[in-house]
Amino acid sequence: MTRPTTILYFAWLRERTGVAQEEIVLPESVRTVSALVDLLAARGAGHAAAFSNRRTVRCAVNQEFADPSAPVGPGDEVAFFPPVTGG
Amino acid sequence: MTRPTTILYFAWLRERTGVAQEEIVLPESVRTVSALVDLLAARGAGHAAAFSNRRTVRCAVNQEFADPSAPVGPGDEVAFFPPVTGG
Amino acid sequence: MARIRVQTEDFDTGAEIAALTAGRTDIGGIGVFIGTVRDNPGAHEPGSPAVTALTLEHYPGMTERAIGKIIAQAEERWPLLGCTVIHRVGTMWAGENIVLVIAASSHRQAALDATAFLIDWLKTKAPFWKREDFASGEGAWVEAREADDAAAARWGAA
Amino acid sequence: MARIRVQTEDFDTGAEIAALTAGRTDIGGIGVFIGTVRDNPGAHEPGSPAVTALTLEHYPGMTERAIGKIIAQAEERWPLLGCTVIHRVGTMWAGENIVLVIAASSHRQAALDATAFLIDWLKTKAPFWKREDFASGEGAWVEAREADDAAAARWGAA
Repeated sequence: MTRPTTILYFAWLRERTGVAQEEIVLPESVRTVSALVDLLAARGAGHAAAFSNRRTVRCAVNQEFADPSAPVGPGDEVAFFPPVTGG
Repeated sequence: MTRPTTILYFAWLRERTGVAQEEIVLPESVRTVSALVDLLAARGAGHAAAFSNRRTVRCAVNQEFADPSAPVGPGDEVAFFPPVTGG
Repeated sequence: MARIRVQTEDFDTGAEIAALTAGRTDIGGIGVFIGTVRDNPGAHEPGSPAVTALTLEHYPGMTERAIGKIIAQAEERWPLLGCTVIHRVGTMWAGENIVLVIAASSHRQAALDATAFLIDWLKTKAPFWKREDFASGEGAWVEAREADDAAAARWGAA
Repeated sequence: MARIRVQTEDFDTGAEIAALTAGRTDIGGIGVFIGTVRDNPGAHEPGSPAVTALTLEHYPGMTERAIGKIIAQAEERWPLLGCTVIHRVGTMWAGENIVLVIAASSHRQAALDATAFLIDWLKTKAPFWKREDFASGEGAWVEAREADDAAAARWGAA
């Protein structure tokens, strides 16, 4: 059985999707951050709104910043969030 | 009667001259820091040692940093000290 | 050597400096930066609403890793003798502390440069997000500032 | 707004920061620098003797004026909301505090830059002189460092 991928949302991505965390079993066609965003954006209106302007979305795979071309797979923790504004 | 000029020495200039403060009535020929140093250097062996390398001596007239060409006169407070090393 | 904390409660700057320097005689300079919540109408643009509080969200786990990597970078660049980063999360009111950075070195320039580097990089490379809570009861996520990216970029590539 | 003190007793950094920021909600960043007595054999050159204490002499009257002018320069350059400079005089042992600089502003860059400027200029434009007291019982006046002049010079002319 294929392990799920954990998806986390922060700040306004969490507010727009309406979820902080979800577990998804990736189809074999989804093996990059970019393809994962395509998949997630199709999950509903909230998700579509969250990813409507991808230039304002940042990603981390297994707690390291990741580009759209970065690989993702079963068992990974993938987080989506706005550009950081701490400090 | 002519007012004296107050001379102050700090750090190793005080140690070499052996005095922290002295009052001197300037002759009329002494009206610059440079001429004052000539006068003071002639006051004894300690003073001569203090002013033996003038490039390492800094001056303030009335509590403002002053160049060798700066004017001095009766009633002024003139201080001699090494380059500063606080902080 | 480095102390990293992410916490809701306030910090005591004096106590943190004392903890970093206690019993040491090799430190010559200590740089400190404290970021605080500013209630400043018009700070961003004329007529913008007054900020009464900030809510800081973060990514537990990644936050500590990211701060650890930023400190490791600072330690590669400067001969640091100690380093503390404390970042608060949750809701903070105007005037309250948000973040504390301390960097100690034998020389002042290293301490000051490392302090500036740490806060510049924290602002662009650590997963925190600020929401401004307005007096009206509304709120808005703070947008990243290009000036922050530029400040971080002047230190060169990661 | 600016607090200037020249004193023999130690200072309490946390209390000084609190005094500067109490009740204020316009401050966004606070820069702090603390200079301490370093007991570091070989810091200047291999084989140099260990420093056990420093004795700081100053020029009463001129010192406060000079610090006031340095702070006035900083206030012209950056929009500061508060500033504290405390410099100790007399004899201090290894590990003890020598000098405290605090600069507060609405933005971090101004606070950090002003802090660096203040300590760089204090080191070259305020009439303090350091004598190192060695473990052997001997002492020597510290010579001014060209690096300090260079650090001050990067801020431009007075």
